Amino acid sequence: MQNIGAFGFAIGSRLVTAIVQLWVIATLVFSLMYIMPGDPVLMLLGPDSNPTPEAIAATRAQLGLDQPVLSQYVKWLGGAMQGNLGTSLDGYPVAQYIGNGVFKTLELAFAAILVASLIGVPLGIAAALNRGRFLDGLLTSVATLGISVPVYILGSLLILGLSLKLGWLPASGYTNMSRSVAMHFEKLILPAITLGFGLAASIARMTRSSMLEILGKDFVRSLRARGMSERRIVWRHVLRNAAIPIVTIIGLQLGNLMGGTVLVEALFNWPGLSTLLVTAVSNRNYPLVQGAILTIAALFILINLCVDLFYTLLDPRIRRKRA
Amino acid sequence: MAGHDVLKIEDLSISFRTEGTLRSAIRNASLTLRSGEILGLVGESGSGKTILSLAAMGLLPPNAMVTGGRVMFEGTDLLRAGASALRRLRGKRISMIFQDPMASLDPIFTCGDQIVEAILLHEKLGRRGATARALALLEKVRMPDPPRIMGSYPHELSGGQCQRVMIAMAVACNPDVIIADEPTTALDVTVQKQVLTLLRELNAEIGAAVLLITHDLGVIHEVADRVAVIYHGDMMEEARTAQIFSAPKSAYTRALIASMPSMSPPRTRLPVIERDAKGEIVSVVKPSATVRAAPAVTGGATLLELRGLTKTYTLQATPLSAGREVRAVDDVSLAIPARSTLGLVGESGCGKSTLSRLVMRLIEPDSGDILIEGQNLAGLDVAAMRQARRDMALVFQNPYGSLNPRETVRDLIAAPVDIHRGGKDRDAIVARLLDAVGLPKEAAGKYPHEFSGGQRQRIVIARALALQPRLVICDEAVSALDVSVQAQVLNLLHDLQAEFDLTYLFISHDMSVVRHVSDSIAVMQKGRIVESGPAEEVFERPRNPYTRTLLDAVPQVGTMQPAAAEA
Amino acid sequence: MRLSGLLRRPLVLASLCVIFGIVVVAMIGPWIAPWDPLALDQNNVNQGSSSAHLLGTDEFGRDILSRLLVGIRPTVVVALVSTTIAALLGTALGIVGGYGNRTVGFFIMRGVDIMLSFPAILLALLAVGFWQSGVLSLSIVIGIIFIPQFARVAQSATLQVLGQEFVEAEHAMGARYTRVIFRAILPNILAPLVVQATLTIAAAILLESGLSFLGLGIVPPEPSWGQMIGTARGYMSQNPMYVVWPSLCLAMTVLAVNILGDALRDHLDPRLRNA
Amino acid sequence: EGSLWFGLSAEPSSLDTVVQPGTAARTVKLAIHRGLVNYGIDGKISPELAESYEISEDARTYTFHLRDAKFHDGSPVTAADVKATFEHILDPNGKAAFRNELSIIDAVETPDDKTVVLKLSTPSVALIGYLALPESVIVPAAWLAENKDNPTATPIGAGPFTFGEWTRGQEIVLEKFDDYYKEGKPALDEIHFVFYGDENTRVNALKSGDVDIIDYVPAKDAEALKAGPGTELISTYGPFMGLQFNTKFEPFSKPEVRQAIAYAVDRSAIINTAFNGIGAPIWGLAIPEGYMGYSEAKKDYFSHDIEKARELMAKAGYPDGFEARLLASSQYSFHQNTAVAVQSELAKIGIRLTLDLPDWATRMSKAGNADYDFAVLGSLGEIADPDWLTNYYYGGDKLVRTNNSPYFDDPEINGLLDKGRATVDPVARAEVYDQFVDRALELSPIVYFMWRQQDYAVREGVTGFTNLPGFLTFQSGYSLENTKVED
Ligand SMILES: Nc1ncnc2c1ncn2[C@@H]1O[C@H](COP(=O)(O)OP(=O)(O)OP(=O)(O)O)[C@@H](O)[C@H]1O
Ligand SMILES: Nc1ncnc2c1ncn2[C@@H]1O[C@H](COP(=O)(O)OP(=O)(O)OP(=O)(O)O)[C@@H](O)[C@H]1O
Ligand SMILES: [Mg+2]
Ligand SMILES: [Mg+2]
Repeated sequence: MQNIGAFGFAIGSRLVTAIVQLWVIATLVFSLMYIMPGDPVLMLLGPDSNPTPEAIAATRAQLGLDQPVLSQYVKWLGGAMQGNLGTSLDGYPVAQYIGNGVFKTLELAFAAILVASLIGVPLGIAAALNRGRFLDGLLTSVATLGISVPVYILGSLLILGLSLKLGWLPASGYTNMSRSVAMHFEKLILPAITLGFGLAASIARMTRSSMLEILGKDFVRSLRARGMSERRIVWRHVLRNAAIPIVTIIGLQLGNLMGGTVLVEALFNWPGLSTLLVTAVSNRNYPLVQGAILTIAALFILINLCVDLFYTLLDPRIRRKRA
Repeated sequence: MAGHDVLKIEDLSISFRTEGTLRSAIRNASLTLRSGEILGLVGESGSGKTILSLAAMGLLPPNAMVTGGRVMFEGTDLLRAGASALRRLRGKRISMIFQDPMASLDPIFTCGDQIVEAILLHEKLGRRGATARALALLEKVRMPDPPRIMGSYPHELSGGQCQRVMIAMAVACNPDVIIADEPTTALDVTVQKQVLTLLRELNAEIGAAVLLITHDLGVIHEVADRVAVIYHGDMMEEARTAQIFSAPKSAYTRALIASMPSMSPPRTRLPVIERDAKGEIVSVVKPSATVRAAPAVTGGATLLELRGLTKTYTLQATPLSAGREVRAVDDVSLAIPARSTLGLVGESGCGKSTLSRLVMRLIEPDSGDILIEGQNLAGLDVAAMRQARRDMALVFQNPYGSLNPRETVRDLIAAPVDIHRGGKDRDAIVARLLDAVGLPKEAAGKYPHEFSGGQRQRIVIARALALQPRLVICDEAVSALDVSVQAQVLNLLHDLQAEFDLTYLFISHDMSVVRHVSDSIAVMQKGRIVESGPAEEVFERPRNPYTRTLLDAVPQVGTMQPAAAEA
Repeated sequence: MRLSGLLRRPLVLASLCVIFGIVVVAMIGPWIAPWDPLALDQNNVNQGSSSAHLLGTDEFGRDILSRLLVGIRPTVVVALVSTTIAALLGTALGIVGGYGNRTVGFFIMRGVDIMLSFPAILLALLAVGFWQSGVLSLSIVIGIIFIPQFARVAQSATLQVLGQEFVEAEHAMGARYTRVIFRAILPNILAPLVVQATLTIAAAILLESGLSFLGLGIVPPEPSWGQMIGTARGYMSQNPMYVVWPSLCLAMTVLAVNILGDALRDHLDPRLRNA
Repeated sequence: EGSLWFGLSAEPSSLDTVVQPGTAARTVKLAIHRGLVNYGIDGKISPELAESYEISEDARTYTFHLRDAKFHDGSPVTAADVKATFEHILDPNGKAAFRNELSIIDAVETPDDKTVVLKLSTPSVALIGYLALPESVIVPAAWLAENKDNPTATPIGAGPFTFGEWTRGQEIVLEKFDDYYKEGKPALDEIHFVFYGDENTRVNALKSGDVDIIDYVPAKDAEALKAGPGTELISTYGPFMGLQFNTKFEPFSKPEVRQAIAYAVDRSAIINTAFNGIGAPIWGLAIPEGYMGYSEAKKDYFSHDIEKARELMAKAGYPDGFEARLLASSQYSFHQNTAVAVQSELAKIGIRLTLDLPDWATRMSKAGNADYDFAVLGSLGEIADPDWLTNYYYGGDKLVRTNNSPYFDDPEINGLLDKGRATVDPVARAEVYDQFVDRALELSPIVYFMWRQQDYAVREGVTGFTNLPGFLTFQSGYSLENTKVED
């Protein structure tokens, strides 16, 4: 019981830290946005429409942007502490935007990571087991392609082939599960593969390296001496021992997917957080930027927390060091 | 009693690829293992025993090459057998107990998981059945509190406990052939006896053949039916045990028997094996290079004093499971006079290694004081502690683990010199130390994985002695060494003590070695010191029942075979 | 020499040649380019390969080959400088975060979390606001973006190494922290770091193209590979080879770097050296 | 029949009727709302909620006769609603984009439920053009009273479609309004406006059938979509590209320098590179053919003439050229590419350019602060009436605007623009604008390069969608009431 308490305490303190982290991020973002060039009101009123100074001033006042930065900040922070992310410049609650985007982002991210891990880990293992041989070179080359081919080229090719030429899959968009489940998943496939392929390459490289590290250890020899099959040795023992760097990189990628998939979201018109963020930034929709970044950061921190917990599950020696 | 031939090694030759050249490790070795017998394999450290047995399992390291010969098991040549054929044999028909138990266990699975997995690989018992069998096995190897061991990770066990886990796994499936590579190095004599009995039983019950690799001639003498002797990769001879001891044929064997510590009176120089001027292998007692007389045991100032040292570990199988407390060191108080040697003996898992770590403050004691010349280490800050460690050295029980795999032996041995003396004279010091522990000069450029178990142990010893620290803690420091190299190392320790006033805390389960080196003895059981006193007194007139049991269990060879000493 | 063993492997040798070639071209590119990389030719836009333009022309009728040759320099500078910044600082943070005092380590890693979750686009925008856009500021921004990734990789690997006994042995000898870091930890966490570095090189070049739409990056019309790839995206249907050439160059470079990285990684592992 | 999937180039930042946040919002607005009048598919003023209207002789009184139309909430469109709408637009603290232009409305009188009379403070014939804009649509007075300051209120209009649902970041759904005042319209049951920010994706979505129609067809894909199969292009020349100059300081305060640039830049270089060969060069002012002010004679006032350009440069005192900063934006490739082409062209007369290519918001705020030497301009006139020129050329008290050349203030031009607006007689009015053109070319505060082709693309089977001609292209959402999808 007492240990569950200690474990809970560890998580609890991380969560408290997370709140502090989010506050730091929020403050940073807040101050950054007031140094950044560009005028939110101009973007809101439509820069092409030559808004009158009165209209600009009126809008500014209405949005509270004419107040001192500090009081804006305090007001925003007050709201945020009550879970209210404020109002987007167009009047909608930021939370509504975020709520719309966040699940789509998570869905795509997890699908992509799944694809990436399913491809990357076996590739990395195969390369490690065949180190220095032809297969290793081949897999390295494939992985390199995956890393260096920009996502939109791969994505465009997939769209061209699977969608425009063969018509197997829809080219873009998002369909709500409530409208059509099949359609929903059909539309998930291409973006997930596109994202996953590049990530798979990194995972494969890290897996290869990490596997090699472990394959040289003495205990692998004793596993063999016990008559264990290579497959079991590799998947159960070596991979588990090699998992920390792999989990690290997967965690990093997953985190990056929270806000860094602009290109793929654009390519497939996936209405996720990245697009939301980029649009908000380009419109200087500060409350929305603020909210999007906080959400992304919160997800990121959560992922990192999970990864850190995972370390201690994976390696009891780390647990002891930290206990 | 002799059964049919199960495992035949025929004309086996093995070489290592190093830096583009081939170095021969084993030349034309032949051995036959018969069912129901124990074949002892003895030989110098680094002579190729481990490599030979790995070859028999088809598990040679990647840079080893078989240049000739066969290993026949039931009509198949294991060196050429396919992967799946080998897999079916390994563990089930032929199993192996590895020399370095710590390094041979998967660090991230609990021991229980690993034993159960080993059983389930070959037997259809179901998890529950396998767990029951695992517990029974642990019981058999005299493991205290088997359920706790099952739930512990390897790093949470003592050296001897790990070794017993390995043994349990090796015998789990009642194999036909057991290759035991130094299976008892970390076990105290009572447990050792138990393990040997277990092997014997398997011998008798299912006709298992055992290849027992050990440097402990006492063990060989007690349990082996036949003995093979290997020297520098060449098989020297193979004969019945009695014959080997009474009438050894090869010069090496004669020298080996002559070098046993139990042959010599305590605290004298031990004979080592060398080639004399004519190239003959002989056992000689070389005089010490130093002129100072042996130290006086009594009257010296106290160098190390421990007061009420206590350490408790908390065990957790998963971060969420309930913790269990293990009191590894319980209110230990000890004093070692300067220039003397304290032999610390005790049951495996009684807390000896923990104690040595506590003295170095590698782990923090729960309570108690560590006084070195009156200075309490327990209160020192990081910088002061760092300074204090210049005068202390610890030879880890697990030599391979304590060697950085990415450094060459030169850098490893020179580490203390680099740390405390800015690397002054490092090459000269390394060369001298290598020579002193009997390693060739070329060893300096190699990496730890290229060495045999005994060689690694010598690297660690060399490193500990690099700066002649005031206090040296040897945790089973000579357990993997054959008698000759052991003698060389013990002589070295002795000489250094005389020359530089070193003080030793010498942890060992080998009573003859302890007897030989110690001025005083402390006996430990379950984390407590149960008896301590001057060496003769403890050995001659043990007061504590546990001490008596220990002494009774020592395999006797010297006294039974006085003739051997004359050879 | 030990390294000579590496050079005997043909693939490694080939990779070295590629890298060497790239470095040479980065230095002399402008002199060997057959055309002025900035010269527009409105009558020859988006042409395929021809004898005049070996690799064809871009949307302004500029010679793609010449732009590739001249574009190497900023590309190489961005890749190298940013990866170096990220690797050095990130690794340092990661090791201290894993090995340092618990409080310090905790704060460092939580700081890294913050950096990680701070979107690149904002950082980049900010940089545009503060600095002249250009190769160096771009490299620094990209370097900063990749620091936390290195930090996390380094930290996790450090934690794992710390669980091993040889680190304890160093402590027992009274080694200073610097020695433990440089002798015990660093060599043993180098493998994932080398991999991470080779990944970062490619990612940095691609990120450069991603940031150019914010006006941070190599200012047009000056060429760089990332920017060429980014622009060519819009012309994939008209002039498919336009995107292929710079991507191919990038892939070749990354492949060479990866093979070298692998070789280095394997070489650093003494157990694999003679196997 | 059925639903139309419309791939929209952006998500409207607001559906507030009185602001003008861009084309996407206008398209949606024109599906929901109608004004007293709107621009019809032929580009002429089409009476909508007003069955008919009269403009008085002195151009100071507009009288509108409302038809029997209903708002989506079922209430009839009455004079009171019109009055409330205009009051909202004219609210000095409001956000109305065209308040300035409409502020000449002195009073809105409602003699009866079906009649609205607008009294102007100054005569203007151009007002009807501004009344036809999507920003002047009529909303219910009751709705206004309640929702004036609520940007998230469900829009209610009298247009062909009712507002259904807006999934933020994804799509807006509109549904057919059964009580629309035009018999048999609209044909569609629903419209899904799906936001496709990326142009390539938008094109792919059309090709793959994910959507039925897209706006802002990128130039490089126009050819392919036109050729089909399965797709059709609906194009018009709408917006123009050009340069605006900061006339506060030298060298661009000198008309000679601006003219030199007009001579120096080969228009085809821009069209061929930045616009994939699609577009029509402008060698004079950007007045579409058929618009008042268009003159066959002045159409090719400039020509590609480096010599002439050099002469003008020498005359201005810059025989060796100068260095300058050209502002454009990297966010839109055609802006950036135009800048690159201009840079290369101007190098030929010794003008050495540094390109400033920030993102769009920064570009706009720089424009708003006149923080540039000169800038790439891509825009169009708001209305089909020549009064659109005011926005680009008028001086007055606000000299820095998005679309003018900052600090350009010529009394003669100001006078002509004022006069043109107040002249009711078309012949006399045309005369005024002829004079304007002469003066504008002479001073060239803005140099034009080309007409940009503005395309919609539809899938086969989509009919009735019209790309409104000329400047009105961005109001093509009007024709959604006629649009049909087959199958
Ligand atoms: N991987 C390797 N690479 C190169 N040489 C090796 C390797 N492994 C062992 N050797 C060398 O082969 C020889 C035989 O080693 P082996 O491990 O068989 O010795 P051993 O008889 O078991 O010694 P010990 O009693 O010390 O364990 C040693 O000299 C050792 O240095
Ligand atoms: N890190 C740890 N966590 C939990 N328990 C531990 C840990 N290390 C050791 N123990 C337990 O503490 C006890 C003492 O271990 P220690 O290693 O000191 O024994 P030892 O006397 O050196 O035994 P041996 O002779 O077998 O090496 C053992 O029961 C062991 O299981
Ligand atoms: Mg051995
Ligand atoms: Mg121990």
